[in-house]
Amino acid sequence: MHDSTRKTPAWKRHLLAVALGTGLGFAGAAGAADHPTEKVSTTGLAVNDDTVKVGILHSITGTMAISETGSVEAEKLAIEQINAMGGVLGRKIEVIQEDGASDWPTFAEKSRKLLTQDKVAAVFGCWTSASRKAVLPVFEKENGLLYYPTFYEGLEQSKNVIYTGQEATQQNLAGLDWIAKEKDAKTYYLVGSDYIWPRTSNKIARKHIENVLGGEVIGEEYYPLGNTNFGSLINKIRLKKPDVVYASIVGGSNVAWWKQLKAAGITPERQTIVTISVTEDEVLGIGGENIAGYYSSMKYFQSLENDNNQAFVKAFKARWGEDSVIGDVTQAAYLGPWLWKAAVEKAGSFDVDAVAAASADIELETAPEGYVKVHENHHLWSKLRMGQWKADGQAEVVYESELIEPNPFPEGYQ
Amino acid sequence: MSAPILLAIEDLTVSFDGFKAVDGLNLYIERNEVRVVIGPNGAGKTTLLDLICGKTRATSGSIKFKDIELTKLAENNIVKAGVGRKFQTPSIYENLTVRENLQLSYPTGRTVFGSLFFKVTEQVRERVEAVADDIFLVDRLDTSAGLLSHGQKQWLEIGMLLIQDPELLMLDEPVAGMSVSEREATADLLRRISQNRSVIVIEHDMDFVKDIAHRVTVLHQGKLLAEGKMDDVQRNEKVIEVYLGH
Amino acid sequence: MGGYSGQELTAIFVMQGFSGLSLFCVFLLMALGLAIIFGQMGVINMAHGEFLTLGAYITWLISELASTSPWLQQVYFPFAIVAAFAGAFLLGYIVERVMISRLYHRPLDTLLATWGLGLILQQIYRSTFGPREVSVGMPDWLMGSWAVNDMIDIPLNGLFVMAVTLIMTVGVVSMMYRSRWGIKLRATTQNRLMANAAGINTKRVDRFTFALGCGIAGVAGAAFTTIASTGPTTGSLYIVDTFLVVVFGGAASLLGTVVSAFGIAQSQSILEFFLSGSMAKVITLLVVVGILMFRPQGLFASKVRR
Amino acid sequence: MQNWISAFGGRQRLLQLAALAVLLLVVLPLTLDIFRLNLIGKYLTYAFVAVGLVLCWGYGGVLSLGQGIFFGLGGYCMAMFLKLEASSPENTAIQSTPGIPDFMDWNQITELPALWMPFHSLTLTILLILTVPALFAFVIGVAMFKRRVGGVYFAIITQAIASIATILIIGQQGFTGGINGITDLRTLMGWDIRPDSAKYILYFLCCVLLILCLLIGQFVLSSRYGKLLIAMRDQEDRVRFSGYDVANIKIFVFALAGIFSAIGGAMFALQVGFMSPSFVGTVVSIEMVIFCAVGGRLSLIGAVYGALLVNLAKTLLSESFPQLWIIFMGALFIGVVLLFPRGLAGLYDDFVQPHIDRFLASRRKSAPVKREQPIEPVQRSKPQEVTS
Repeated sequence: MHDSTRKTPAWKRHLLAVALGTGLGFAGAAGAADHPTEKVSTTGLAVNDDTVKVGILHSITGTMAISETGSVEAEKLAIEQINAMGGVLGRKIEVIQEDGASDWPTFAEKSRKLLTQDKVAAVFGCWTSASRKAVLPVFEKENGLLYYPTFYEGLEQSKNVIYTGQEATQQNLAGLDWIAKEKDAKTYYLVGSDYIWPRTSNKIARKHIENVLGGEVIGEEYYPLGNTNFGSLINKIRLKKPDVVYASIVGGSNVAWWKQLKAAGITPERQTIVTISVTEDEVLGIGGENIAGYYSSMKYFQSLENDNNQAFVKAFKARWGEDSVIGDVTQAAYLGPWLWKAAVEKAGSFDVDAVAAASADIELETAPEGYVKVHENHHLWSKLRMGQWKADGQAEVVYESELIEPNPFPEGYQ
Repeated sequence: MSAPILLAIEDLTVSFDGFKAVDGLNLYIERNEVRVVIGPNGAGKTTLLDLICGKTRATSGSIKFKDIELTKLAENNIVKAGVGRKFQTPSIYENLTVRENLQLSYPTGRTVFGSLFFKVTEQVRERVEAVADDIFLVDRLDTSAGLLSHGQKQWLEIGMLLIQDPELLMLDEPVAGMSVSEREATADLLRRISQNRSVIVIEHDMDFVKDIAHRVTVLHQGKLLAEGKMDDVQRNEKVIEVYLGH
Repeated sequence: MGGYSGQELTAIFVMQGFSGLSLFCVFLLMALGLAIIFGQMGVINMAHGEFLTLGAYITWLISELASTSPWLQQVYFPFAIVAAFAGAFLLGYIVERVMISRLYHRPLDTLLATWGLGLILQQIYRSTFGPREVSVGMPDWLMGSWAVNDMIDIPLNGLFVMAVTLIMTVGVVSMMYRSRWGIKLRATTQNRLMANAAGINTKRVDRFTFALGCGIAGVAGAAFTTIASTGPTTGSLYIVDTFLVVVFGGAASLLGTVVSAFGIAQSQSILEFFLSGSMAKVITLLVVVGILMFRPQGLFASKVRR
Repeated sequence: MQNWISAFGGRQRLLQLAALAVLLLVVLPLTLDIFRLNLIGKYLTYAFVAVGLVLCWGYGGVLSLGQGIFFGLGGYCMAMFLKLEASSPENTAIQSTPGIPDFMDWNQITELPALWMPFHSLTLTILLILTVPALFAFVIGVAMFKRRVGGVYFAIITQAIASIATILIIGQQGFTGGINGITDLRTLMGWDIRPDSAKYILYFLCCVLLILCLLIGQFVLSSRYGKLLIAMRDQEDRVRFSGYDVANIKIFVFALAGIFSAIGGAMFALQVGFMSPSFVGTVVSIEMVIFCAVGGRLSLIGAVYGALLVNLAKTLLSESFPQLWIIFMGALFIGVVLLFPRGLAGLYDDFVQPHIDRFLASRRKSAPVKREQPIEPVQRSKPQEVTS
């Protein structure tokens, strides 16, 4: 498996992680005796006096395994830490993990299995929008609860989903404001992989640039997923000389894009580039030296200096190996089990309706990204940070916004 | 004695990347004639048959069959016009039975929907059996064609042409690989089927050629070298030089 | 294109031409191995991309070893290319021996079997190297660009890929048309029985040819680490395009492969400049498929007497 | 009666079909819960494609690596109809333009595109599901087969077309829903397709349609046309020089396979509740070929078992060994091609059928059962199949 190359024996890492987890200082759990099973679970979920089952549903195989591995690791870490603290309502969390295999109907099929066969109390999973769209009707019909970690295009809200990543306005607007001011930018060039998230993000960015910032979008274009040749695009950028290139290129294309930029002699001094699709995970493949000096607009970077984050990074590395890196989505995935635990404890019940209702206004003081709070639209209040990449693959946070209210259906941006 | 002309080939040329396999050929076949085409390897004999049946397209020249220009016609329409062709290596459907081979060649229901709703009528059955009788295979009708001997496969292919009752039948080396007795049977078969149609035969076996040919055409390097009765051709010095003399 | 100076336009024209040339080299390097395997042997190797990936991972492994010393870091790359070739060659040799050799009379079946092989290799890469992409550390002389003047920057890695492509192409062509192996190969593909009768060990020729094609894919993989990503599915990104290049060129003709790679790359690159990337790709593919419908034998196919 | 039996494949084939029907319509619904049954229903939609491939690849010798296009055409037609119904003005009141599908609204489309208009009517939709793939196959077929593009070339070109189709669907997200596809399908003419009861009904509908397709397939193969397909695979020139238009024969079988695939796609959209471009692309198209090869490329019924078993194996293995199942699948493909080119059906013919024959013969000595001759999957196609 992917972590077989790492040195520390598994049990040792595990113990260490648990020890660190307890040290994080989350509120202790009450014993199961105070919460009889027939009271905390009235809808036939897989809850007994000792355990509660949850599902993890990510792609372990296929093209998306690249991206989803970190989320699985983060979710498992959070669950292990919660268990080490006594679990949720006195019950240990048991994980049933399923492979979505980068295939959307498989996601739908597996989510149906988790909900109807395994009766899990919550599912942590999905990564791409397409997989979330595929499982959403299943969760709504079977009344399940999904914690979805990825930053995404917004335009969605469901009782059955808690979105722990940022929606598009949270990720784009504050960053654009900052870069416009910082670089005195007037002209923008929007590029992205050709699918829904880059297109929607760029749509919001374009409205903001044109209507709020008074700038001009001088180019907007999309390349097929998997495209590895950006020569023509780079030439166009060179010719049009935009103040800012705003990029949302994903996957294998991403690596080619940055490498070719560097090879074409484009430097961060000559050309400002802001990307919304590069986290520490992607930098591993791109190579820090190829992206150093450019900006990512994210809510979380591994280099954040608060205590929560340092404990989290330490625990994560202890559990999954020193070489691990933690990106925005990985952190958001880590929040899922903690948010669920908090909501269950607030509701005093595992029932999905109760947990969903209790979720609004749940606060987490201990999140690695800092304070977060669940909005009643089931997205998180969060900050936007602008990170400037360094050659070692870490980012230096150069800007941090105030807490931003999630707004999945933004007026004036549609 | 000039019987009406069935097939008129004029100035026929085909070139493959500059190499002229058939070069300015003129050839006339009469009705009910058995014409044998001979010539050394590479003389263009098989290419000539390919040109007539449409497998190869002519570079220039014309092929008129009963006033129909064949050079522009699709292969299947050439067949429908009444030209049948047997290939050098027996090409039959080895995974089907002899009966199915013959039935598939029966000349109705040749469109997609015609073949989907094709019914084996009494008439078809009788015709299949009659042809099978002609080609000495009447007791092998339900044998898989792949199991036939080489000679029998040759006959079956001839039978598949016969069932279409073509006016012009072209046979490429019909007795190659046959035993002496099979050869005699084939010669006998050819005489019978040439009663009411023209036949073009390519053959190397001179005894067999003598046995069946009305007239002989000798090709050399894609050009006509000589034409006439077998005896005359055999005495032709040019022919002796390039071919028979070896 | 109003508002730009003549100098700017010239610069863009040069760099745009270069960008088309790099894409051409990417296509050609991928297609060379395939042209030998598919064009000469008639084997459809759907796992061709995975051989490329193997080359890329070998390069990565060596770059990791080399990263211990700054001096090694500068010189390892040529060795990595040789190692990538050797690794892919060896795997190709084994695959031919175990699998392909039994399927020569069933070309469509090689397609299915090699697709299965591709799946297995991808998963092995994923399990061994992890699902994440890896970054190959580049020597300094491969980074950045060569500034011809203020306007024109020529990417060094593009130049490097071009050089590799040129060497490989010349090598393959001279092997095909100058060496004894080339004669044997062409004899075998034209008439296997006769070649056997003439004392050519056709099985060995097959094995060597297939392995050589895979080896070239390995070199392509090594070269592509300089311009694109290295992950378990890297190779599969190229496979459809590459087959199209080979078929479009006329499968049996190496010259055809070169010309078709050039044509497809330049038109895609130019279209990308004037349109959006996705549409450029769609239009290029459509045109190629359209031409293939009118000229199914590809651009260069000799008319053969049969 | 005898005529009818032979017109649909003969007694043995019909008995096998009956056994399959009993399995699908009686045994599985009685033994599986609705979750598993719905999965089987999903796999059966792939079986439509595999059955089409048996006709067009196994018998016709035409390997298409683009069957996903037809599956997608059928699926998208059905999904568009269902999506329009789900996007009633009441359901979409919060949109800036109520009454159009949600993804259009996000893409600033304010009016239903003309392309979508026909999908207001179910009759028209069903008609389109059947005719659009047929027409598309016809166009590809005319372009390719009339020019004698065959074998490997056809495979690669269809693959390229599938890849173009995927890029187009993903790129035109305002019209197609992009990479997410068309999701959240709810009702068919007001009938909710999501509850268990509906899933049962859809499953049975799917089975019945599949059996119908199998019957059509057996009818085609038993007719003179079916013999022609075999003949054409063996000796294409002989067929041509027996007065047949070979191109038309291929076009028909390709179109028929396309229609079958489209029916599968439509049933997929109904049972799974969405449709996405990942069912149009090259990967899924090759997988379909594999289902067919595993089942036996010369057996219509085998293809159904192939689709079922491979997918079942995929589901079960991915539950217990997520890392291993891909390797297992790969090994399966190689194994089938190298060791059992006739697939499951070949194994059945060699090992099971003789026992059944013996058993039947001992029961009814008066009527010995005639073995149908297995047909060797020889492919005489040479690498360069294009005739110039």
